[in-house]
Amino acid sequence: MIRLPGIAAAAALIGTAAFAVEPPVSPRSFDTANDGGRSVTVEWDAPVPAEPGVDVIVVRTGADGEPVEVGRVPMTDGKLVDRSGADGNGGPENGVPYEYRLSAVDATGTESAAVSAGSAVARPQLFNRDRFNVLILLLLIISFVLINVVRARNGAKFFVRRLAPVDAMDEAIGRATEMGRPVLYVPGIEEVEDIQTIASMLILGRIARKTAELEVPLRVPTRTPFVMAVADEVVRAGYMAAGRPDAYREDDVRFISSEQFAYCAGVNGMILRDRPAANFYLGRFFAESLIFAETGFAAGSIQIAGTAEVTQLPFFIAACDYTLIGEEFFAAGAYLSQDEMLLSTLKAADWTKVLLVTLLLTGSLLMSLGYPEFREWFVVR
Amino acid sequence: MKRAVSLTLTFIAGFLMMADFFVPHASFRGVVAEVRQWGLIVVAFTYVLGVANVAQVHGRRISRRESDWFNSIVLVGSMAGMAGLGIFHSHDSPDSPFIWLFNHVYDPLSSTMFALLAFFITSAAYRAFRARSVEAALLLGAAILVMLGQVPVGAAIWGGEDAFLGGFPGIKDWIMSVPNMAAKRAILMGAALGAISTGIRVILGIERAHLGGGG
Amino acid sequence: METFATWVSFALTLCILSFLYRDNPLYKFAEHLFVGISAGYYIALAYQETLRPNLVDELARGNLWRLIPLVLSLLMFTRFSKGLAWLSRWPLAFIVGMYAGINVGAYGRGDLIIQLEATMLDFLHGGWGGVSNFLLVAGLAASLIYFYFSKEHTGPLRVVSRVGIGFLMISFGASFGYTVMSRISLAIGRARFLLADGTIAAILVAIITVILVVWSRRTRSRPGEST
Amino acid sequence: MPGALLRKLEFVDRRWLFLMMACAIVIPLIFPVPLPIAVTDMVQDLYDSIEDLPEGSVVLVSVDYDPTGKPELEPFHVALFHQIARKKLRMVIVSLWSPAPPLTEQVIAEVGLETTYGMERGVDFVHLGFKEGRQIVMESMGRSLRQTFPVDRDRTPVSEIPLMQEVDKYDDFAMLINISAGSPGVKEYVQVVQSQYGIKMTGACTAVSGPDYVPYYDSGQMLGLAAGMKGAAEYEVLVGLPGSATAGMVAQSTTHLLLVAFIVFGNVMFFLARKRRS
Repeated sequence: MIRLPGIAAAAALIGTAAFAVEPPVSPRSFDTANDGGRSVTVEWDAPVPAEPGVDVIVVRTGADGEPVEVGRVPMTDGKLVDRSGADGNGGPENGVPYEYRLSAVDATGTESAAVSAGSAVARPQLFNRDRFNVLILLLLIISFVLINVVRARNGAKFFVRRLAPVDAMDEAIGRATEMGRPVLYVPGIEEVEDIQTIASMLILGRIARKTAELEVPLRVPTRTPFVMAVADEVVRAGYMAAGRPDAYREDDVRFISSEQFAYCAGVNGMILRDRPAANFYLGRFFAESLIFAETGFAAGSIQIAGTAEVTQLPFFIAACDYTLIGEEFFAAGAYLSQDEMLLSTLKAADWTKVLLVTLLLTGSLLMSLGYPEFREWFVVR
Repeated sequence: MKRAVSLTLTFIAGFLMMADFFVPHASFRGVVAEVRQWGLIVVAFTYVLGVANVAQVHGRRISRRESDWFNSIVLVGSMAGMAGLGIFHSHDSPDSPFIWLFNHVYDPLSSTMFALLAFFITSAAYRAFRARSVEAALLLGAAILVMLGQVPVGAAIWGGEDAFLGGFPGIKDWIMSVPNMAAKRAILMGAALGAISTGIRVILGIERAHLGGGG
Repeated sequence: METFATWVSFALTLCILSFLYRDNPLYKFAEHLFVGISAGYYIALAYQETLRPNLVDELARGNLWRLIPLVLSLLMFTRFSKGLAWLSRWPLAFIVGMYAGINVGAYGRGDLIIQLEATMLDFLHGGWGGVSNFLLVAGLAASLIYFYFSKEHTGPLRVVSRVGIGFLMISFGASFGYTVMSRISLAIGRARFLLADGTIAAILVAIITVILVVWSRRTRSRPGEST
Repeated sequence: MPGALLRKLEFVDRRWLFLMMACAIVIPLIFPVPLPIAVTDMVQDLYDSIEDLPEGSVVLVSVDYDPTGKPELEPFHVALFHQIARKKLRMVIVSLWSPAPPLTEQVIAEVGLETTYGMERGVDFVHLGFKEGRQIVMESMGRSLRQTFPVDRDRTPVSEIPLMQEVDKYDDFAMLINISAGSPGVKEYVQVVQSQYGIKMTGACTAVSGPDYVPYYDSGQMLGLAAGMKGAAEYEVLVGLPGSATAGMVAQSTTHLLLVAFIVFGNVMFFLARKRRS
C-alpha cells in the first residue's frame, strides 16, 4: 500500500477540519450581576462561518472535581445562565469557585474539544445597579415632598391659583340665600380614610361656615356611619367659626344607607323633595355620579362636582355646571382649608411636574436630533 | 408609646416593600417574602371583619325593629347561610349548594344591579349631557366620534380602507392613540405623584390620617 | 332542578329591574339578599382559599412564624372594646405601610418613569407619524401644565393651559364613549339571559307588574320617587 | 318649536326613555343582523403574541372579574382557552378576585378543556383559585408561586402537582395573561409585575378601562389588549369562533346610535330653549 502521508495526513487534517466541529470562540464565565446569588453566566462567540444546528454543552466542575453537565443550548444563543432550577436545587453554591468547560456538538453528535471558560464564583449582590435610575428619580421626588413638608411646618405661604369651580361655590350659596332653598353636599361614597373623602371633609368645613353666615340650610347625606360622624364634627366646627353654633340642626348630617343604590335612591329623593338651589358632589364616586347629576339637573340646581375618580369625570363634566378635575379637587381642598398636608403635596407635585416637562421636552428633542442615549437612561430594567 | 408601635410597624412594612425592588440579595428577599405572607393573612382578616360589621349594623336594626328590619333579617340570614355552607360544607365542588347559590342568586343579582346603569346613562344622555361650555362641547364631540367609531354600524355608515382618515373607526383609533394617550399619561403621572407623596408620608409617619385620634 | 334555578334567577333579575319603575319592596328585598349573599360568599372564599392554606395549614405544619399575623389579626377584634380599641390600630398600620411601600415603587416605575420614557418621541421624522408624535409630546406637556397650581395661568401659560384642557376633554370624551359600551354590555347580557327562556320570563314579568301596580296604587306614589 | 312642546320634550318621563333603550337592546337580539367586525392592531397583536409561543410553554392566566364583567370578559375568556388548548400550551390559573374561580370552572367546562381537548388537570393546566391581598399577592408570586399558593383549588398540595414542579417564579412563565374587570387588574399587574420582572404581558379589560390602559400598550408594557365586548368580538373572529360577543355587537350598534341621537337631540333642544330665552 503506497503510503501517501501527505494526502492521508492532509485528508485527515481536512477530514477533521471538514468533519470536526469548531468549539465556541473566546468563552468567558462570571458571576451573574444584580442577582440573589447561586448563579453564573457563561458567554461565548460563535465561530465564523457559523455552522447551523450546532449546540454548545456546558460542563461545570466544582471543588470536588465532579464534572456536572449544566445545559445544552444552540451555539447562536451565545450565552447560558447556570442557576438553580424551578424546584430550587441545582445551580452553583455561593462563594465556591467552579471551572466551566464548553464543547460544541453538531447534529451528528460529533463533539469538539472542550475549551475552558475559566472559573467563576457565584455571589449575591446587595444592590441592583440596573435600577439605579429608578432610585435616583424616586429619591428626587421624595426629597421634593420632604422639603415642602418642612417648609409648610415653618409656616411658608403657598400660592394656589384661582379655580373657577371654587369661585362658583360662594356664588352658588349666595343664590341659595336669594331663593331661600337649601344647599346639598354629597361627600362621595368611600370610607372616611380615603384620601378623596378627607379632601372633601376639608372643603365641607369651609362650605358649612359660608352657609352658617348666610343662614342657608345645609344637607349632608352620607353613605357610611364613620363619614357621618366626621362630617357632623366638621359642620359643627364650621357653624362655630361663623359664630352661629345655635343655627346647627342635628339631622342635617344624616347616614342614608351603606348600599350603593339605596344611598342613590335616598339622595335622589332629597333632591326632588327639597329642590336644593346648589348641589355639591365632592369626593370619590362610582357609577352613581351620573344619577345624582341628572336628577340635580332636572331639579334645576347649580351643580358643582369634584373628584379624582377618572372614570366618573366625563359624566360630571357633561352634566354639572362646574367640575374640579382630578388634582384640581385636591388643590381646592388645599386652598380652602390651608391644610399643611395637602399644600405640601401640591407644591411637591408642582416641582416634579416642572421636572417631568423639562425631561420630556429634552428627551424628545434629543431623540428627534438623533441622540437616543438620553432616553436610554430612563429605561426600567 | 401606643403610637410608636403603629409607626414602627408602618415603617418596617413600607421600607421592606420599597427596598425589595432594589435589593436582589436572596436571604433579604426571603425575609420580605415571609412578611408579605403575613400581609395576605391580615388583609384577609380585615375584609372579613369589615364584611362582618355589616351584620352588626343590621343586627342592631333587627333588635330595635327599625324600619325595614325584615330586609335586615334577609341580609344577615343569607350572609350566615352562605358563609356556613362555604366553610363547613364545600366551596368549590360544582354541584354543591354553595356553587348553586353563586350561579343562581349571586350572579343574576350582581349582574342586574349594574345593568341598571345602561338605563340611567340613557336618561342622562337625553336630559343632562349639555354642551354648556367649550370643554363640554369638546367632550361630547369626542364621545360621539368614539361611540360611532367602535360599533360595526359606524363603520358601515362611513368606514373602510379608502375612507378619508379611515372613516369613523379610523378617527376613533387616532383619538385613542394620540389625544387620549397624551391626556391619560398626564393623569397617570399626576396620580403617581399623589400615590408616591402619600406613601412616603405614611411610611415616615408624617401623615397620621389613617391612625386617627388615639393611634 | 334546572327549571327551578331558572325561575329563581329570572325572578331575582326582574326584582332588580323593577327599580327602573320605582324603588319598591321587591327591589329592597333583592338588594338586601344580594348584599347578604355576596358578604357570605366572600367570608367563605377568604377563609377557604387564603386563611386556611396560608395560616391554618402552615401553623399545623409547624411554621410558627405565622403566629405573628394571627396575633396581629386578632388584635383587630379589640375595636369593639372601649379600653383596648387603640390596639386595633396596629394591624391597620402594618397593612397601610405595606401597601404604601408597594405603591411608591409600583406607581414610580410603572406610571411615572416608564410612561415618561415612552413619550420621548422623535417628532421630526416619519411624516404623519412625526406629527402625531409631536401632538403626543405637546399634549402630555400641556396637560401636565394644566395641573400646575403654583402660578396664575395668564399670558403664554394660559394658552398652554387651554391646549392642555382641550386634550383632557377629548380623552374624557373617549372614556365616555367606552363607558357607554361597558354599561350597555351588562344590559345586553341580562336581555340575552332572559330571552333564553322567553315563556318563563313573560310569566314572571306579568306577575311582577301586577304586584307593582297593586302596591303603587295602595301607597299613591309619593313625590320624589322617580320622575 | 312652540315653547310648551319644547318643555314637554325636554322633561319627558324618563321611563319612556328606558323603554326605548330596552327595545334597542331586545330587538337586535331577537332579529340579529350580522355586521362585519373589523380587527384593530391591539387585538391582532394579542392574538399573534399567543400564537407565536412555542408548543408546551407555560402561561400564567390571572382571572380577575366577577359576574358584572361576564358579558364583556367571558367571551374573551372562552376564546382564550380555545386558543391555548389548540396551541397545546400549558396553563397555571390564579385569581385575585374572590368571585372569579367558579366563573373559571364554568369556562373550563364550556370550552371542554378536559373533555374535547383532553388536557389533564395537574399536568396540562392547574387552577390554584383565589388569594386575598391584591398587590401583595402579585409581589409574593414574584418571589415564589408555591409559597403563595400552597394548595390548588381542590386542596391538592402543589408539591404533588407535576406542572407546579416546573414553575415557581415569573421568569419560568412564557407570558402573563390578565382578564381584568377593575382593580386589582391590568393596571396593578403592569405597575407591580411587568415593570419589575419584565414578563411578556397581554390581557383583556372592560371597555370602561380601555382608554386608561392604551398607554401601557403603546409603551410596550403590554403586547396586546382586548377592551370590552368589541375587543372580545375581534378576538373571537381571530380565533375563528364567533360567539356571544359578536352577536352582542349588533345590539351595541343600535343602542349607541340611540344614545348619539339622544345627546344630539337634547343639545338641539337646549340651544333652541336658550335662544328663545335670550
